[in-house]
Amino acid sequence: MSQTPETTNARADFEPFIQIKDNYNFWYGSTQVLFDMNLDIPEKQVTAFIGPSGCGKSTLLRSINRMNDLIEGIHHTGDITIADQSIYDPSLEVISLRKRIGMVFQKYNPFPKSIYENIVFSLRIAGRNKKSELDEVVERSLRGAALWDEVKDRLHESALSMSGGQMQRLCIARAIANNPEVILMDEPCSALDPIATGKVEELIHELKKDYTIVIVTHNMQQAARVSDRTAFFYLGKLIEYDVTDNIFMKPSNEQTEAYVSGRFG
Amino acid sequence: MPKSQHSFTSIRPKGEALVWFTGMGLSVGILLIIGLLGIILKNGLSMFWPDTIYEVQLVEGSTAGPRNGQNFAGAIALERHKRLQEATNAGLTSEFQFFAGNKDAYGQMYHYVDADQIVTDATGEPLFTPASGILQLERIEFGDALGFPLEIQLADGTTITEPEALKAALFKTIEESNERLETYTKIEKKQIGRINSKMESIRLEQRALREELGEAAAETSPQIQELNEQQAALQAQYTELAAEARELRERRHQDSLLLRLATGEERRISFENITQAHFPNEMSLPGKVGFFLKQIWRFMSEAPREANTEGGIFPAIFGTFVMTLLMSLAVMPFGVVAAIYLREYATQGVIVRAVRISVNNLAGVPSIVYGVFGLGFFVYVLGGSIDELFFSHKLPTATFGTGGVLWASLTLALMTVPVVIVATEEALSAVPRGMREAALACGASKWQAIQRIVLPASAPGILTGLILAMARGAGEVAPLMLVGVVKLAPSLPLDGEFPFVHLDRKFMHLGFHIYDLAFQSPDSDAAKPMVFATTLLLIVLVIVLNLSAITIRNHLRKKYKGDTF
Amino acid sequence: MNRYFHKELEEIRSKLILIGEKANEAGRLAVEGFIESDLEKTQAAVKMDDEIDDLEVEIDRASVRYITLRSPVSSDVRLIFVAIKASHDLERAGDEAHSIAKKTRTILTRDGKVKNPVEIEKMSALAFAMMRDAITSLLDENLELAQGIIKRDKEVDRINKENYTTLYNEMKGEHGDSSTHVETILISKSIERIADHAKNLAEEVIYLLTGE
Amino acid sequence: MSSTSNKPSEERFTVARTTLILDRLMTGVIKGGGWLVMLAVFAIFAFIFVQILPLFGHPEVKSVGEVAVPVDEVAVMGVDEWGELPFFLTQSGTLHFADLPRDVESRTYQRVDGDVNQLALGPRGLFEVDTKLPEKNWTGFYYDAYKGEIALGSEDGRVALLHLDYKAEFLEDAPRMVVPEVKSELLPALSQSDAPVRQLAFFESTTNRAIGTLQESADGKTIVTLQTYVVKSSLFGAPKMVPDAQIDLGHGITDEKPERLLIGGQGDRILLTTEGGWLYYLRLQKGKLERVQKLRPFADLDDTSIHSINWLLGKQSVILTSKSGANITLASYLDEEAGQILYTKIKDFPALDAGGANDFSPAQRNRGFLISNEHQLSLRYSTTGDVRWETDTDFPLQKIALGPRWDSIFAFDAQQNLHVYAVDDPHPNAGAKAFFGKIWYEGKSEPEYDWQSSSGTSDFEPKLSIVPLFFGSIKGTFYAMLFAMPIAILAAIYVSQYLKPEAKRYIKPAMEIMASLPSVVLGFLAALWLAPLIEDRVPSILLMLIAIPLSAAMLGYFWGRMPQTVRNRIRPGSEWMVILPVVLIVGYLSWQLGPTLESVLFRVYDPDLGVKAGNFRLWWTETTGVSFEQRNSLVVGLMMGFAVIPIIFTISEDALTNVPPYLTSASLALGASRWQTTWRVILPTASPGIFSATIIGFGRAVGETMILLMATGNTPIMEWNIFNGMRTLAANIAVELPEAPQYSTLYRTLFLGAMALFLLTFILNTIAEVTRQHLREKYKTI
Repeated sequence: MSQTPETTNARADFEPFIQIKDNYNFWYGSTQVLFDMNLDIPEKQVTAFIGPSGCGKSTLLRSINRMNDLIEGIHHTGDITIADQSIYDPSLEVISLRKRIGMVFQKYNPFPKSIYENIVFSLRIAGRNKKSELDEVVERSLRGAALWDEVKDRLHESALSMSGGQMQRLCIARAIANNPEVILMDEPCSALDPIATGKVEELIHELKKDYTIVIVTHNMQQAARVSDRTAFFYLGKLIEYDVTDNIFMKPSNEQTEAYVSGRFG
Repeated sequence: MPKSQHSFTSIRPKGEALVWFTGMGLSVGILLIIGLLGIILKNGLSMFWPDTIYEVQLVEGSTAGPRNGQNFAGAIALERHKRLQEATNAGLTSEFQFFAGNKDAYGQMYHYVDADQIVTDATGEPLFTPASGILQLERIEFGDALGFPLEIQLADGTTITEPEALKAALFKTIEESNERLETYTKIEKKQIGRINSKMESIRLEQRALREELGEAAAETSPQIQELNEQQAALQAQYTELAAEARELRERRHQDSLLLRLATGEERRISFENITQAHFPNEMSLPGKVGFFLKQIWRFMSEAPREANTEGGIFPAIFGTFVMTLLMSLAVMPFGVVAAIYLREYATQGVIVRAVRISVNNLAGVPSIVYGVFGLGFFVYVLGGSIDELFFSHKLPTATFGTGGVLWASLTLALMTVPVVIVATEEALSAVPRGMREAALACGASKWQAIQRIVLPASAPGILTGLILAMARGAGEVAPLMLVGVVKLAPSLPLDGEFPFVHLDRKFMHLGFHIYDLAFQSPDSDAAKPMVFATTLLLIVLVIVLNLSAITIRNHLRKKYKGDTF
Repeated sequence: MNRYFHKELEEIRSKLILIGEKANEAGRLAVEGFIESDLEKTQAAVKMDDEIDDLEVEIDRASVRYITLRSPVSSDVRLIFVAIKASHDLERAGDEAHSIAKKTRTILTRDGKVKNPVEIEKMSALAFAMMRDAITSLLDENLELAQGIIKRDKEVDRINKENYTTLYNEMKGEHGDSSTHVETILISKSIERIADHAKNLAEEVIYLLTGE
Repeated sequence: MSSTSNKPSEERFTVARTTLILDRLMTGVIKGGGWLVMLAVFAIFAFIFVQILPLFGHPEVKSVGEVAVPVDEVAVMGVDEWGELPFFLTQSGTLHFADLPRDVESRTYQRVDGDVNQLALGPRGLFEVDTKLPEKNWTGFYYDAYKGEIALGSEDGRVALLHLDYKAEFLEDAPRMVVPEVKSELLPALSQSDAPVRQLAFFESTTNRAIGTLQESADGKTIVTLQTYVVKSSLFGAPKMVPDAQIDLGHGITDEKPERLLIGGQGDRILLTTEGGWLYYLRLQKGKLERVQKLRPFADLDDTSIHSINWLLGKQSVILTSKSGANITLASYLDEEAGQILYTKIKDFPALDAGGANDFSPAQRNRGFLISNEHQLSLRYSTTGDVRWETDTDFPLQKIALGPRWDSIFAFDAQQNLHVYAVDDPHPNAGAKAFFGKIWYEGKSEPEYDWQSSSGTSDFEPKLSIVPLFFGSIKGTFYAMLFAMPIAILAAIYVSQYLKPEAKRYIKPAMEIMASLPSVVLGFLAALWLAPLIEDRVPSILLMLIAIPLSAAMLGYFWGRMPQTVRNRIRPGSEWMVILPVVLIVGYLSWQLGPTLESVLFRVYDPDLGVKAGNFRLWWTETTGVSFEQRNSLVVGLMMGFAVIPIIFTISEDALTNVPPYLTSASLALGASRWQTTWRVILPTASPGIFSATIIGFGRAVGETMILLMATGNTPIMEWNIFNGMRTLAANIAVELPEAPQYSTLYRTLFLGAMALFLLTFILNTIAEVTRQHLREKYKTI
């Protein structure tokens, strides 16, 4: 039974798409929140980050599209690569990075605009305003987010008039509008009721055909249900990373075992 | 006590009296507002209502009326209690203030008469009979005239005395006279004004040339001669126009109306002096309402006369408008930019917190302090420098080195910038963090996120702040007194003359107009209705601005309330 | 709403049906071997039992995974439990078939032919019908059918008793080698057990469908 | 899903250059703009601060250079306004001028080439102007620099007058030239004695003239004479001064030997000092001499003798030095006990180091003066008692003259060198003492705080204490708060705790709108409507202030006694609808009953009526001894109270409403009544909020301008009397700043006032804001 992440990771039998490597460390000011991370994420699969609050899973997720840059006084060591390109490459525009990586947030946050405008936002800011293109993207994204049939007749109504689950799926549709390579999901269902949660999970399952998905969740059952691979974090350290079945049915680490079986703390 | 153990109802809640006592605070507050607004509303509107003119008969030997006479006609302006002069009868009596007009004849328009000086009717009440057929004339000089029309004498020699024809001729002549006035004003103000400004620029050119070439050389230079020719041509044009205007003037002057005053004497009034006439006691209610509305319109659209005690307040409205507009133009971008900086760009820490508190507090710094700064910095330092750099040919007459609408606007902008910053910051912070993150995650740049998501979402809040700033700016007087407001501005800050916007001009302002009318007016009784009317207008303006701000804010609260951001 | 992982449940269900079919088939082969004194059929029955055992392990594993990862509730969780129990019953039924086949093989190798098949054929027809119906009720979620199966078990029990009495009396009266009789009694008992498993299965189907 | 998602085209991930450039540009603009606005806003503070700094600065006096002026026996030295043509009057009566051209722009003198310290004389050099006076040996001199008058007394007892006027002549292609104009008059020999005139005093107005002479007769006796002249208009020609009377000033002063004399007032006030150090104040009234006062200014010194005595500008104060160098100001004031003008010491300057003054030159535009003895040259300011500048010269001083513009000092040494100093002291009358200290001004009977910045005459002494203005601000605010605080806080409690939410939706915005009423409107109403309205109705107002709260409390008390069934008729939260008409009725009744109350309680003898009658105004003046004005603090209190009520109300209400609701629920659930809940739970929790509301209201009232400008008399008095007015800092600025010349002392002093207001309100608001933030934190945690 191995304690070090390297060994657990060594089981990787795939071509990594996102790599967190070189002992990635991360600090908020003087507080270190991530310790010596090394993690390979496969393409077009769902990878779940689980762990108790404050374990660093969200921080790691937000590191992938450098959303943490918004916070003052952060710094890191190590590297993260996407398709072998470092996200910290100085020649890389962070905006461009974020265009490659869609993100869905804990609280659904549609813009106070119409459904249509929400989806085409990423195109409009890139200066793509051709009506036919936008229409196509809206339909594709809404279909992709399994929302098309529900809202196709009210595309120009305010997004805020939708139900919570619809809003979150709209956010997903917005995230895939630009056809990103990766979708990051930060507890996407924590503000939703079970039915909406089910729909979103279903959607995740659909989306993984086209996108590499990384999801942070508090809900272990959710991780078990939706993910192909699961990483368990504790106190800023990666404790175990394996295919989801192994993590939940025969974890090799006692802490993982304790956590997934609810005997934690 | 034993009883109360059995019954719930007999337990009296403690402190109910004190609850009622606190209710008194609210009641007094409400009464104060209603009372104050009511007084302004009543007094402000009554100026426009055609009052009934009464014939007043004074008791034998009384000298309280105009010209010490015993009868006169006037409207009751005020009835109030007065400390009784006789010691035997402790208490108060009534005193009437009459508006008798005819300042040219009586010396003053308002007269105070004690109730016991007036002839009473059978019940002991003072006897007032409406003066039938009395005419009220609004005049350019000497205020209103009250009297019975006797005859109209026109310039062509015709005289009209028959009452009905007289009435018709009266209104017709006034109309014609006003048309003539309009024509020659146009000639004098516009055409002659244009010639004058051309001549002035020629004169300046001449001066510049003389300085450049030297006095002697200049006289023979072709440029000067050409200028001289132009000058002569303009002079000729001027003479022609002036003659035309004079003729119209003359005609207006010659038409006249003979009026018999209630005190008995007769007076001839030239039509050039009459702006409007009405028969107050003959008017029907719809007629009175119509007159009332017309008077309100005239009040708002005309320029003041007679040391601001007559006429309208259009220049003050316009000045307030232009000043507030300029102020908004200045305050809006800067306030919003500063707020965006504080909220979106600055590193949130102790310093920004301190800056925020300071900005908040600046909103509470007395307005006069901003006025002091405006005078010291804008007018003297900035304006003085501008004058030296660009207008040195006009010195020592200051152009920007004295108060003007630009400096006033900037001063008020500075004063209200904290209001806008605070409101904008509040509006920005009300936009959920998730919105910004979502925009950024969509690949928007920081500015795109602000421009496309944050600013539109906070626009109503920013607008609220701006409206509040405008309301404060429109109602503020103290700093303006230092930086360019005047009681009577010769010309508007915006007009048809190049360069159309005259930022250096002094301007009139509703608030200062009130101050000026109330305190600097030579005839305070005559000014009082004007002050109240102006006050009413200012208050309506400020309240409308505030109400719209409150409405927008409530709307905003409703929008953000209940949703789950 | 059907979730994507419901097809995992479907897989379990189909495996359950498969194991049922196989258990029935194994039983049928074993009994036919007995009645027809066909050694090959008994061999086939024994082989089929191995497949059944593998299938049971598969079902168990899938069920545990489903419980662990999909956190099923309500009818889903009942299905899983039914699957586990039913696969167990069917595996046991398979085991019984295995046992019948072995005993038949012993009889055949010793006697060369089954001499007294008593009422085995009738009894097995009843038991296998029960088994098939139980599987059908699981397949079709047919409550009535399942409830009917429970009553039919009595008939099998009765025939088993008759068989026992017949063979016992024969054994008492007929001196000589009574091993065949004993083995025949055990075969009858196995068929009766198969019917019991069918009954169990029916009960589980009832539980699955009603939750009681 | 489109097939492109397999192989993402990089194009859709690239960022347009324009987007990046715009982002960088806007970041720059916003950061720059943000800082600019912050700076601009705080520059107000800095700018005002810079404006007031010079007030507290020290004068800068620099030696400009020297020039030899070989004139013997200089008796009087003076200088023109431009500092270009100092004159030297010798004892023989010749008048010399030294031409010292000064550049108009830079105000610097021409220098001798290669010598920084030697000034060059101009083309006119050192020249003499004929005074047209007979050649005499002059022994006594009097010089009034302000008027350019010189009186000379001769060895043979004659008196002559010289009038010296400077004119600037503008010539073509040449710098402006200062040209002296000299008129002279030898007065007829009127003195009884032809003894040499030792001392001389002179006064002249358009109507009269007075010449005081102090002669030393051969027998050693001192004769002091006052010769008066009056104007006689003759039929032909200009009016002429003719001798009127001759008065022996020494009459009655037998034991003392007169030494110096000065004439002031209208030529009727004579100050005479004696060798023993006594100062006699004599007054000429209708030709009669009256000895008003005899005092010994240096009584506390060993040597009490007076070494020098000279008028200060305005001739109300005299500057004295003793033999030892002690230096004081004596000023006249109206002694209320004595009922007449007396002299007293108002200032004590630091003593001169080496004995009494040998020359003196008063400033011609303020209360400063230049004083010297042998080696000490000192520039002093009488109002503040301040030594502006002082130096020990390394040359023996003979004569000194202060530039009329307070910009130069001329010192003539015994070696006949004229030393010139440039003075840069724009605000001699400023300083902490002038603004904040009690100062004994001329004409006042005691040191006091006073504000009186200007008057019609140029020799007026400005009084620039901002203490009375500060007092005024505080006084107005105090009365406003007295009225506003109870109403606002009570209303806030009621609205936040009891009022029904439906009503609150309308009442709160109404109160907020009240806050936005322009103060000019309130000021105008206060002055033209409220002030005349309540002028005669003070008892009504007093009655209201008592009756309305009382009736509301009683209403509540009796309502609480009612049975529950009755009480149920009014839903909680609607009480105010019952109180409203009650307040209205009680208010009206109080208004009507006021006069009756007045005639019962405030009976006083009314001089207009000649009998005793109810008259509160007279009663107040008579009872308290302080005045009653129409525009008084009561009016201000009511109207400004009205202006601050909404502020206090809004903030208090917010603080009270934001108390977490479960505290209320908990209290009510424990069986507390709603008042108990308010009193024991809500108020203690929210009290910091109410405190900060009060502070903010206070800050607003302190800075309020228009109401106070309009509704008070704007007199800077320091009395708490509610029935008179005040002048506040803010109103003072509004009144005086438009008239104050740029960078004058007054201008800067008004900026000082603005600074005081700024700091006061800023500090108050900061306290309030910090308190509120703490409260917010508290609400978050509990």
